[in-house]
Amino acid sequence: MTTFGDRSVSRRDVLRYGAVGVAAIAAGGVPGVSSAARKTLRRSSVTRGGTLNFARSIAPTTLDPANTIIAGDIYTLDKIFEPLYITSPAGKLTPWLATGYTVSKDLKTYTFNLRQGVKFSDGKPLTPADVVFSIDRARTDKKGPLSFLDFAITSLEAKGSSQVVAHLSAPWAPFISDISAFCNSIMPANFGGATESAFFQNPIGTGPFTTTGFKPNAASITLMKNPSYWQAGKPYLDAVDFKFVDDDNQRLLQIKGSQVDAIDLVPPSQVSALKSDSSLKVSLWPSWQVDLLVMNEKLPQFADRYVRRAINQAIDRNALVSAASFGTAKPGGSFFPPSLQYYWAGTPTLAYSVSAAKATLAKSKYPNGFSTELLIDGGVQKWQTFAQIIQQQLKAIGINVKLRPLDHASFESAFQKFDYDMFIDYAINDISDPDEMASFELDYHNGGSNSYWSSYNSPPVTSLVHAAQSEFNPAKRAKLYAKIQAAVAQDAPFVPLDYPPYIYATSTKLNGFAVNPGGAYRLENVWLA
Amino acid sequence: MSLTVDLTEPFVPTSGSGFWRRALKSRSLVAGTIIIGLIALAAVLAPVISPYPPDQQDLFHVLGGFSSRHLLGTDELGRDELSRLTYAARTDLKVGFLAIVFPFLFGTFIGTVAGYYGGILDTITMRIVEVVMAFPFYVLVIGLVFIVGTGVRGIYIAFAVADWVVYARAVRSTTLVVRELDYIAAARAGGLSDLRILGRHVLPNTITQGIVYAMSDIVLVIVAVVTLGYLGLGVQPPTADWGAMISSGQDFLTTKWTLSTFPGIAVAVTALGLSLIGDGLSDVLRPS
Amino acid sequence: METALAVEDLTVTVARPSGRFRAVDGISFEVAKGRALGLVGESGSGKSLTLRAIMSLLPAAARMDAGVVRLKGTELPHAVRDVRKALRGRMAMIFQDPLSALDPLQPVGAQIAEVPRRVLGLSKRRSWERAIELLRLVGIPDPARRARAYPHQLSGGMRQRVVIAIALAAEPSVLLCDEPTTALDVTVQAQVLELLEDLRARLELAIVFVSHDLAVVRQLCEDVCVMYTGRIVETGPTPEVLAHPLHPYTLGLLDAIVDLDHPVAAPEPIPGALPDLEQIPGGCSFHPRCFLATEECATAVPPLAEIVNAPPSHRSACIHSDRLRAG
Amino acid sequence: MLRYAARRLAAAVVVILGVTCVTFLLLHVEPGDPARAILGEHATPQAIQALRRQWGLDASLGSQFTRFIGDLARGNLGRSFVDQTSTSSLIAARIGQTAALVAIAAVFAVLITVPLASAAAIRKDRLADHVVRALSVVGLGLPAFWFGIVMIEVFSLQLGLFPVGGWGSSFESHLRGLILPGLTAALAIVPVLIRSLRVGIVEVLEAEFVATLRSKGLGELRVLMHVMRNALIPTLTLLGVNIAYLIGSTVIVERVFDLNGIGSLLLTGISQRDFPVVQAVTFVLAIGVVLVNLATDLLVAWLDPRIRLG
Repeated sequence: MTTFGDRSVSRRDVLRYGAVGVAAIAAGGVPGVSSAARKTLRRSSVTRGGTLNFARSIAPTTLDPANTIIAGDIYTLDKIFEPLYITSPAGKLTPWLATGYTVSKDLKTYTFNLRQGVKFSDGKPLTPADVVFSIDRARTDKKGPLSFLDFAITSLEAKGSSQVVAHLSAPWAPFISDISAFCNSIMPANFGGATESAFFQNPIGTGPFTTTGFKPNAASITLMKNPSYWQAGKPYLDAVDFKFVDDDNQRLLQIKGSQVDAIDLVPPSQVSALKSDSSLKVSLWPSWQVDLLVMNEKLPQFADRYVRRAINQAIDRNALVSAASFGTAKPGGSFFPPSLQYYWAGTPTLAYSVSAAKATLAKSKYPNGFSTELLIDGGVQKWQTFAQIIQQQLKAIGINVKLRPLDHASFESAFQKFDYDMFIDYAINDISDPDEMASFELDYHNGGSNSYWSSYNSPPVTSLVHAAQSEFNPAKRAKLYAKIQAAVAQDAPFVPLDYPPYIYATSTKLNGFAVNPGGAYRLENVWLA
Repeated sequence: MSLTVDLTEPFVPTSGSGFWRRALKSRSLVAGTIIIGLIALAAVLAPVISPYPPDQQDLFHVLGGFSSRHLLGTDELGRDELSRLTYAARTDLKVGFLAIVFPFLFGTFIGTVAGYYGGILDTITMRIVEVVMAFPFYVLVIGLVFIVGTGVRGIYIAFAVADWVVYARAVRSTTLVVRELDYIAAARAGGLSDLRILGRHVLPNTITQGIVYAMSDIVLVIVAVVTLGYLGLGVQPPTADWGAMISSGQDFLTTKWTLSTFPGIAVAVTALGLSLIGDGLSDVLRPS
Repeated sequence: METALAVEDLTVTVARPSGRFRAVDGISFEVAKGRALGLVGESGSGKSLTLRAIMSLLPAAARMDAGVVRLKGTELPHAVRDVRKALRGRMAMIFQDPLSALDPLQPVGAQIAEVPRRVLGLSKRRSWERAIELLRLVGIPDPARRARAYPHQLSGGMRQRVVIAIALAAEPSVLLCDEPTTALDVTVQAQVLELLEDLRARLELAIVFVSHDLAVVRQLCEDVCVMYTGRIVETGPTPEVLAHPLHPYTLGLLDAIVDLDHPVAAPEPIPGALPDLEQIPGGCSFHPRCFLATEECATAVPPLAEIVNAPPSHRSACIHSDRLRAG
Repeated sequence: MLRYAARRLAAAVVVILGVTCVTFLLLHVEPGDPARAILGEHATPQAIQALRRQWGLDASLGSQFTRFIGDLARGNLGRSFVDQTSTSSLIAARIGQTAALVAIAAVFAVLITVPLASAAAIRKDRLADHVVRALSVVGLGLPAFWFGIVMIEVFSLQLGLFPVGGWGSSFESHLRGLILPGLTAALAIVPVLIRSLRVGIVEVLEAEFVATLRSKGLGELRVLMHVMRNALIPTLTLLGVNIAYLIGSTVIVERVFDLNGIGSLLLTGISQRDFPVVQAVTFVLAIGVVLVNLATDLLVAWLDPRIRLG
């Protein structure tokens, strides 16, 4: 039996790319991960108390971790519920409600040691039964969009008063990373006796904050300090007020007008202007994010590989990034972001060339182009700019694009119902292992989203994805993912547009704020000066 | 439109002889005509005088300042601001004028007929007018655009439904006055057909009132189109329109304020020109 | 006879887009205590502006450019504010349309009482009693009840009586009347005229009475001035002027009215129309419409002068008046 | 007065009936239908049919109308497709903000209009008049949201006097938070009000009774009091007539200032294609307009003896 405290070995690649990202950003004069991390360590002069006012773009619709992949939900519920492992701001897997695990020789049985002294917000202690209940719930809920992450688990059992044993059907390389996903967060067994719907209105978790009377799509939500939190002395804040403002501009105004202490999704165009404001801090965090143009293969024109390739060739990603991201992002190539483990810089992507695109389109069933619609989240400035650029560039090869801007909720529900021709959205790998992104975007049957709702279904690619899941040798895994990336670049189910950082603006009063590459930020270390 | 401008007292316009003489003497009419004439000329000649196509992007030169290549700079997609402004004049003037054609014709007709015949026809018409007017203008227009779809077509339909009532109401009250004039009474007594009286004697009087109101109405239509553009319900990109330009330029208010200010000024100047024409016309047509 | 009001060389100009134009052009007249002077002319002849200039109630576009107004020999100041103060309790005015002359939102009693209360400084109760007295004075039956009525609830004649009561409230010695009967029915007209005559006699008022109606002027006024394009073209004792007009314009006015007592001919309108302010002809401004006009008429403005063979008080501004006298 | 009020009330009832019919039809004139709009273009006919049945859209128009009226009578404005709660509760939770905004905007509109219009009327054809008229013409051409953006930039960001948006949590913060939005909404109708009221005051000033007041020997201040009282009536009437436009503008103003009134509920409903919400908000706003019009008419009647006693 081999014991792993932390699989930091395999994190090296991430750190390297992360460092590249940080270096690039630091060159632009923006505080990056390292300085923020240093600040967190300097704890001597922490101010306690106060309410953090945080304006976010998307209101949560549910607090159920197992039934969402929407940022508005995730970044709210992860303050209330916690998993056994988490991803640190540096992108490292960090033991959280578990202190470590052992794994059997056949790599099919994992035994987790639970952290002692962890209590739920109702004061009851965390037990192995709670862990078994929560992960069983997440993995068996077929409607859960991320239940595929727990695909390998065959059963879970409580062992003694502080251990949980997981049995896998086969060796599963991303396992601990999967366990760190928010969907595997821990809640009291049987919802502490409440009904499921009542529980998620008044949730009980081990996280630093709690809330009561949750309503979906509210204009704001208040999280209160969890007095029983297991990290002594934390959280520093008394409360967090999340305000949901879907309009980019209004959010900017609120931070400029000091009405809030932090905002998310700062438009790249505003970064330089905000930097000149001495009462504000703009921070760019390296991400496992790629912005994608997704094409609906249920429609005959996008089922045509030539059309998809032509579109990939027609979109000038260098120009797009130059115009729309103001130096904050890198142009898209592979569907894996460069910071993600196993990204292959040598991926043979389709280069921008209008004449090549025309030639490709000529080979398709639509040699003279066609008219189509591009669905976007209309509240986000960046998508509007992207959409107008794409509209213009596709016009050059005879594809006439009509824009269809919707508000965030309608946008999400439209593409999830396949009610779209093309749409632009971001894809984030929430956890440290790239399998999530590979499965989610490529595994039509088991990836939880019919290949990001594109309906792309390539059996050879899918089998490569499956092979990578059970491959523990990093070098061999890297090769598998390189093959996947090459195949996807040629099949062109998406256009990877760019790799942006997460951009936040915070007041200078705010300390200890850090975002991990999966886009999650924890607030127990945050304090207001 | 449910904004009510100076329409409380109906007036009987005078037309015919001396109109042009008085028109030329009206300073506001002449000034307004020159302003709108110039804007319309720029709009019509947009393809000739614009240095660039309005949607030609130069993604490596976005948010450019004033230069000899781009007199008014470039926008967030590197498009030439001057070209977009002139093309936007084309869009907005066209939409503004076309959107009021139906309300103007239909409202004037209905108002004249209801006022002339009176009775049950008048009562029913006025009740319908009141019902339509009960819906706040923007609520009605936004709702209608939502139902029939965004874009120019939605704007036309929405204005057709919402805007005719103002013309109908104003023209009706004028008709009530005109109807009582001696020469109309004489014409009726003389056995002229209603159709002939309406066509030859009443309409020529009421239609001028409609025209005067139409001038300020075009302003309100353009403002409404601009507002719909702000809400994302108006003219759809990449078509240049002042409203969309104002609202997308709003994102760069602190870094490049000209992007939303120039189209704003364009709207204001157009409004000024049309209002001057409206004021001037009502002075000229209103007997002193 | 004591002169109550004297006006000398009064000139009023009006602003038009193309410049300032003389609407009242250097007119002079006087009225004695207890007497009435009629000011007659077509609308647009400047007669109403004359009254408003005296009261300093000119509209914004008009301005009094020259002239002196004397009340019982004292010259009125020029600043509008000072004039109003100086006029208090000495001169008052009544208007053509009694409905629009009254504040629609106040009971008539309150509108009358406002004068003793605010101008004379009487107590609230005393002012109200005074208002009722005044209503009784102008012949309104049941004045205590009517005092509480709003203007729209009264008949036209009643309203004009109220307007007169307001004018009399401050006990003026001069009363300016701007076509006070024009908007009224014929029978009511007669009653109002009777009232004015009666008040004049009782209160020894000096009255300036503006009208376009010669018949009304004949009934009330001892003297008359005929105005055309801002000038007095003929003046004299009313019976004398009406019987022997010495200006072709006066003659035209007389011809234009139907004489109910002697219906001999159809009324004969003066050819042409009163010229617009901006296009007043040079010389005698009436010459383009005048059947007596000669070339000479177009060269110089004829002065208002005594006429041979006519009483000295009867003066005319026509160089051909002798031909009227003869004819 | 009673007879006038009764007549006016009867007319309002007729208009409300009309408003009800129009609101009902709003859901039914849609090309295609709401079920398709919700489910999207690629939905199966079976799914659409099921949803239509669920919402009762498959019944005849007549029976749907009967049910709609019946529901209305019980205060039931329908259920939100998205939130699955009653639209009346959604509206009830937000109508306060909108009502407060409209009220403050109306007050601002009067506070801005009356002095400017009076100044222009009193100094007619002089510099002040020309300036006010020119401003109102330019103002007519500037969209409300533009005013809002500029005011946020100046008063909130540069001067820091007011919040950039939001409703706040205390009465004082509500009030502070409503000042800029109220001003913005007011400015949307002020140009029109100024133009009309200026004409109204000029008419009052040129009215003979003002000459009477002056010839009575009253001081200018006293005269002005009479004039103002008389000008109040057209001002109120105008405000009543334009209140619909004002209420409509608050929809946009709420968006600019991030207020959560029923205007933003309407916009959310529209972007989420939540028909019952759109329908209910439209209905409530239209009824609001009818009631405000009725109230101003009755107030004017009470102030004006010509109507009160006529």
